[in-house]
Amino acid sequence: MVLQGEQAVQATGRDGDGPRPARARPAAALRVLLGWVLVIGLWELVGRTVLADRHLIGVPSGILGTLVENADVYGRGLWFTTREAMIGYLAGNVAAVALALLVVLLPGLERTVLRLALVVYCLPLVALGPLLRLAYGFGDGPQVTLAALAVYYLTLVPLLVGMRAVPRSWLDLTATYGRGRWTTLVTVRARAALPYLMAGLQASVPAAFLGALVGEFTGAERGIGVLSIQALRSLDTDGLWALMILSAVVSMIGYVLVSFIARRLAPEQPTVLLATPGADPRRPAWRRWLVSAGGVALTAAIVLLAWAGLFWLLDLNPYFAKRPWDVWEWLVSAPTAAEHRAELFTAASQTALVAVPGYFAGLALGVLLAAAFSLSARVRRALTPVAVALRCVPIIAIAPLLVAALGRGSFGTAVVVALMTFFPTLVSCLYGLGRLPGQVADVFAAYATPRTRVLVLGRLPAMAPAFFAAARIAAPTALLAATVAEWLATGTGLGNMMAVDAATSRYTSLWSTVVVVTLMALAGYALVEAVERRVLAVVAPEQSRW
Amino acid sequence: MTGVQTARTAGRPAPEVLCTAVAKTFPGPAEPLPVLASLDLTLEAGSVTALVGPSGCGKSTLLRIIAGLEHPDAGGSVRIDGDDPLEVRRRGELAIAFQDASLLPWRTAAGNVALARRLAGQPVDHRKVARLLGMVGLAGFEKARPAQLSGGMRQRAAIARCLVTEPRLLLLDEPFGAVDELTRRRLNIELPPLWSGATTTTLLVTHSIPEAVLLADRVLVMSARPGSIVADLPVGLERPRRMQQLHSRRFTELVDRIGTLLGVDEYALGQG
Amino acid sequence: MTGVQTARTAGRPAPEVLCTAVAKTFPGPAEPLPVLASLDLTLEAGSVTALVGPSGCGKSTLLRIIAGLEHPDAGGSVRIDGDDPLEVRRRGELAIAFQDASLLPWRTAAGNVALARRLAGQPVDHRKVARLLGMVGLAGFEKARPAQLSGGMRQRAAIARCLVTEPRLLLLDEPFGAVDELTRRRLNIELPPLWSGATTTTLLVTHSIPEAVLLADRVLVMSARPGSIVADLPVGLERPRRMQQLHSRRFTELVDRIGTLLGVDEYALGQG
Amino acid sequence: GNEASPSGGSASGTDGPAAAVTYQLSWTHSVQFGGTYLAQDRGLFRDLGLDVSLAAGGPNVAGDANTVSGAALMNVSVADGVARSNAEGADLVIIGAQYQKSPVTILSLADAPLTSPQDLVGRKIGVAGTDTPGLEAFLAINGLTQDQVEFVPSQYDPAVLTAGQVDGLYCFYNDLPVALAVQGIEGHSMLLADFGYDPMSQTYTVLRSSLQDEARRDQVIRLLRGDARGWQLYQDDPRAAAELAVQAYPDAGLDLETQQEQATVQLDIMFSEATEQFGFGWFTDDQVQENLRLFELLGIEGATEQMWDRSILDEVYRDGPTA
Ligand SMILES: Nc1ncnc2c1ncn2[C@@H]1O[C@H](COP(=O)(O)OP(=O)(O)OP(=O)(O)O)[C@@H](O)[C@H]1O
Ligand SMILES: Nc1ncnc2c1ncn2[C@@H]1O[C@H](COP(=O)(O)OP(=O)(O)OP(=O)(O)O)[C@@H](O)[C@H]1O
Ligand SMILES: [Mg+2]
Ligand SMILES: [Mg+2]
Repeated sequence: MVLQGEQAVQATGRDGDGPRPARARPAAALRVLLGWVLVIGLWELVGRTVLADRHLIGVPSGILGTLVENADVYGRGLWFTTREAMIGYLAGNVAAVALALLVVLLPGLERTVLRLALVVYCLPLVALGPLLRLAYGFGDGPQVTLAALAVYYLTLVPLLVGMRAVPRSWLDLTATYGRGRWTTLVTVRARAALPYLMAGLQASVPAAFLGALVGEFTGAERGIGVLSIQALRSLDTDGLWALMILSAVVSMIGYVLVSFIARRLAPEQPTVLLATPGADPRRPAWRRWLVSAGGVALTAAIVLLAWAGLFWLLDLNPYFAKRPWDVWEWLVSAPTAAEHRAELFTAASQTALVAVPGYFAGLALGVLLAAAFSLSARVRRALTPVAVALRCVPIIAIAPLLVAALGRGSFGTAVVVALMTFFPTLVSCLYGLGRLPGQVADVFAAYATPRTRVLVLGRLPAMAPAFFAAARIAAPTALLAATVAEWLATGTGLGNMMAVDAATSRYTSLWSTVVVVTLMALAGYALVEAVERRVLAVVAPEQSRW
Repeated sequence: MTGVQTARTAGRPAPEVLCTAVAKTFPGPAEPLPVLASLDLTLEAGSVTALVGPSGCGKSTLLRIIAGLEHPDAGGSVRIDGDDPLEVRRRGELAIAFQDASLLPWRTAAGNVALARRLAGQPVDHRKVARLLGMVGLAGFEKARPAQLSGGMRQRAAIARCLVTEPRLLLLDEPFGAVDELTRRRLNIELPPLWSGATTTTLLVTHSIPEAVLLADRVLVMSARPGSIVADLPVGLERPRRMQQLHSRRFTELVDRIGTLLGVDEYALGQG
Repeated sequence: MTGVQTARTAGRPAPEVLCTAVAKTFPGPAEPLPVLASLDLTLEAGSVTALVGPSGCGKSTLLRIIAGLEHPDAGGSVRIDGDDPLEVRRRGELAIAFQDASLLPWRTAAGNVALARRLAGQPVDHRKVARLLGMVGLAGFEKARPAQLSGGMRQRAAIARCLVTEPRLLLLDEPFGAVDELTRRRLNIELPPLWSGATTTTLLVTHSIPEAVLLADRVLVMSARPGSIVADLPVGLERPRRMQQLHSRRFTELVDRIGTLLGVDEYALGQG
Repeated sequence: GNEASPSGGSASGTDGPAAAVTYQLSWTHSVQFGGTYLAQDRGLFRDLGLDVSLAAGGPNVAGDANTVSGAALMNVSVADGVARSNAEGADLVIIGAQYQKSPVTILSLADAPLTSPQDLVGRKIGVAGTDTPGLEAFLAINGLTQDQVEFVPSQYDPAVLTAGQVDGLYCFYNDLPVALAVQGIEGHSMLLADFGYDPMSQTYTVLRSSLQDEARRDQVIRLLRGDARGWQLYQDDPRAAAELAVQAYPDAGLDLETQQEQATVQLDIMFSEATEQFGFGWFTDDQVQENLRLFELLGIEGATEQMWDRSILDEVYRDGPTA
């Protein structure tokens, strides 16, 4: 009863967030402390008994010991990786903002820019890592670049959604004074997009760290990535876990920092975004098809040109850095092309079988967690660290544990894919659930609607744009995650194929596989986009035009 | 949540609302802003009360406090038949029309109205929804989304949403502010039978003094911020009200009196 | 972009607005919804025109079309001194008060008002902003955000925003719909000097017939949807208008006439 | 400076500006490259007029590609890998081999040791996707078929073995077995080389064009010579090399005990009678022939004796088996 009263007031959003009674605080702190003690105690117990000597998990005491013993080495490694991640985070987000500006100022470019951004985001590490190392030589270049690449898409997509999340009347305001896109951007869109931007910035914190970390697998001399390879191969499970915990803690700090800034920056309540459903006259189907086909062709042309042009400019050796025509020959014109295609097709279907269930599982996990977080602050506080940790720990580090828990079957791999995908969805949906307009919240409050019902009837529809932004991000992410899972656990599909290709210098095959992965990601993305258009036309029509 | 709802609320008698020492101070832009001076108020069971007062004097705030959507400052309390407002909301017996229409943008007009019934734990009755939309002049727009409606149409949809649950306590915040004079008068005549009676207690904020007198059993006049009730005028015209009464002495007297209290007189326009 | 703006717009004479064959059909929820029947209309330079008509008849739509925010159906056109509305908007010479205040929630009241000047390419003049806010009764609330204002206060801030740029073409969509009668009358007297004169052409949508007559040189009466202009009544009261005129025969006659045209008569309330 | 260096950039001179070359290692830094570190640390490269940068390898490093693209002058590789690269259009040549015996091994736990190929029958063997062809070839050599053994996809993570997910793990002799030993877990290593699978490993690999260009060939000779000298020092005191590795790469997270253990263990496969007789890094024609036969089994096409070139070793050991 008391709980519900609290909630009804909270729904009005005005004065629900008052400080809790002071006497409750020490008790709550004690409970949290006890909870932690219990969890850690259990963990230690399990590690020392059931799982002893199996080197699947580190135990708290061992981890602590390792941390103390290697304080300076780990500290330095952490600093290196953190620095790479921070620079990459900055660079990636600046790039995202720049791209978003470009799209807002030239809306005609939106589709093309997003597709190109997607292509770059989908480039698998196996192909990209060595390339970057070749391009940069020694140093932090590849780590920073990979961190930036892991980040920019996560910010770009929600940012664009946010830029559109404005009611017609605000756009009318700038239009009244004959102002163009730039002014609208500065006075209206930029501020309105803030919550979505913050969602992107928050989701990309662990991504940046993980990007930098795996970037170190490309032959770096220092950092958490290097240390973890070392720990992994020397069966130093405690060390490995210590490193992963450090990574998680750093990501967590970044995440909390950004969310703190977000809370400071966007205090006003969301308003109702009235916008009429697609007022533009429907163009005939054949014209729509023509336009989208044209767009696809344009994107393809730009990708091919950039591909060939960049390799030529960097003067990359064609032995490793295959050009579009090499792939064409491999897949189409060579006498053995049919075999290659068949091989790729088999692998691609295996991957799809893992990626598709994983995609939906990840999405569902993200949405469900977001819903649970929004219903209960306690759940949020308890699970946020776990979610961040799951996102920033390289899957390679905990693969044996996951396999032990889940097996190598398609269920296990789908779960791995889900674990690697859910985080951006969670963050985006959390912000999306907060987009319930104040006036609508009042309506629910007038009927003392219970939280769960407000969630279903109000928050979920309000979340739709953010959810679909997440769904679009998750499509390529799931595919990439599936390839990693295959490489680690199943030894099948495109992931394994790329690893084997890379190890056996079958670079033409590798690049062809990269092309296939990219095409699959684009196809998945297009499907999601099609569903999104339909749903948002009803639920959030403001999203369907600039 | 729904267990309590099975008894049709319409059958129960209208509640009495008791506000005791209700005051409200907002943290204003610079210093704290006292909006409502301490205020004691009883809305009799089944009565229709109109609240008039200058813009910004705290009328909407008072309505929200009575609905329990805003808490009064410490010491103040609102009881509805002895219950906390939350209880009443939970039973789906309260409806409030906010000053801005606040429809859910992703639902159609009919969907918005039907939603209220679902939220109040009542079975959705599509015929009733359609009938109410028809009464407020939205026949043919059942499937339109809020963005496709004019300002006045949105407001009328919101009124329909309020009435569809047959609430025992009805709070209307300038329900006809955005509709034209003709429609307003039509609604002024056609809707009140839905809410004046033994089953509903109504509090109505309006800027139109004649409307206040026409609709209410009692008109409360509020002072400028910090709002307090400076006059409490029983209307004493018989029900059902008809247009003829508008020309009665009692009516014009009351309108004048309230106008004077509000200071409208010095700008007197049209009447008296 | 700002080059054109250097000449103060207030100095130039008011523009004439010419609507030719303006019709509008919206893709309605089910079938296309004709909202405006073909409509020819001239707003004389420097005149104040009031537009009255039933809710949902297309008044707001017409305003938006005149501002160029909505396109009329093929064949129709709007010219402002021979220019496209877009041109006029670009010069910062047009202002429109929307039916909902549509303030930017993250800006203070003063910030919202000042923004209009920036958007119109005019230097921000804080004294002027403060003076206008004072005129609409928001002194002391300059720093308040929209969420901290009452409905009527928001609307008044929006009016101030419209006036702060001294527009040559002023479009007001029920600017006083959410304010109480007293404030409304005060504003009805105090604000018009800012917009009636040689430099501004004004079109005003209102639901209050007396207000229409009081403020306008000419009252246009619209029919129900699809809207067309069924009467075009010159007011012919001398300016500056004073309260005394409200009791003049001409005034009450006009109010009655419009009431009849709108069909309000059958529900006649208070007047005549 | 390009002006008037006294010796005019003579080919073998130790004076004048040192030539900058990159030497690509096959994995992240560890005592696996202890000899090279010694050469670097003791200034052996510098004495030979080389300014050597050691590029670390890693899970996502294409060593051969770095040499092919010219980013590295020489890399450490493996014969079948080089043959594959060449089949894909590279023109790499093996000019020496640090390991006398392939380090590839099947590691099992001591309480269930896999000691001979026959023991693999019916067992689960963890093997990385990239190594599957190697394991297949090994089975074929020993008259076994693939369906007699269950391949479990895994990476080089010994936890799969300790956790009981596999019975044996395809890995490297001086790597995971050492880690296991240091963790106090007794394991058993079955070197595949002892059962007929012996691809030349840790090969010195360079571009053929580097051997044809006088100046670069000279750099290659100096690099190999310096490296061989380093490994000679290593042979005398592997533990010093381990200490050096830990000290020189403080950020690599190396554990001294493990490094020392590994340093000792890998002596077995790096030094043999052949190295005593001919010098460190030596390989024989028999080995070449054996590798060529192996390539056939592995399905690698187009490799010939041309892939090896002993002239650099000949040059380095012109005066006997010490560099
Ligand atoms: N959330 C809030 N925070 C701060 N001040 C507020 C808040 N809500 C309302 N106010 C202030 O309280 C006063 C009364 O507001 P309220 O909305 O109750 O007025 P009202 O009588 O309904 O006026 P109107 O007729 O214009 O709707 C106003 O001065 C307003 O600035
Ligand atoms: N974007 C739109 N899409 C579809 N229909 C619309 C749209 N905008 C307005 N309409 C319809 O056009 C008609 C006229 O709307 P408009 O807002 O112009 O009315 P109005 O005369 O201003 O009414 P009110 O006095 O209630 O504000 C209404 O029936 C409305 O349903
Ligand atoms: Mg109000
Ligand atoms: Mg309107």
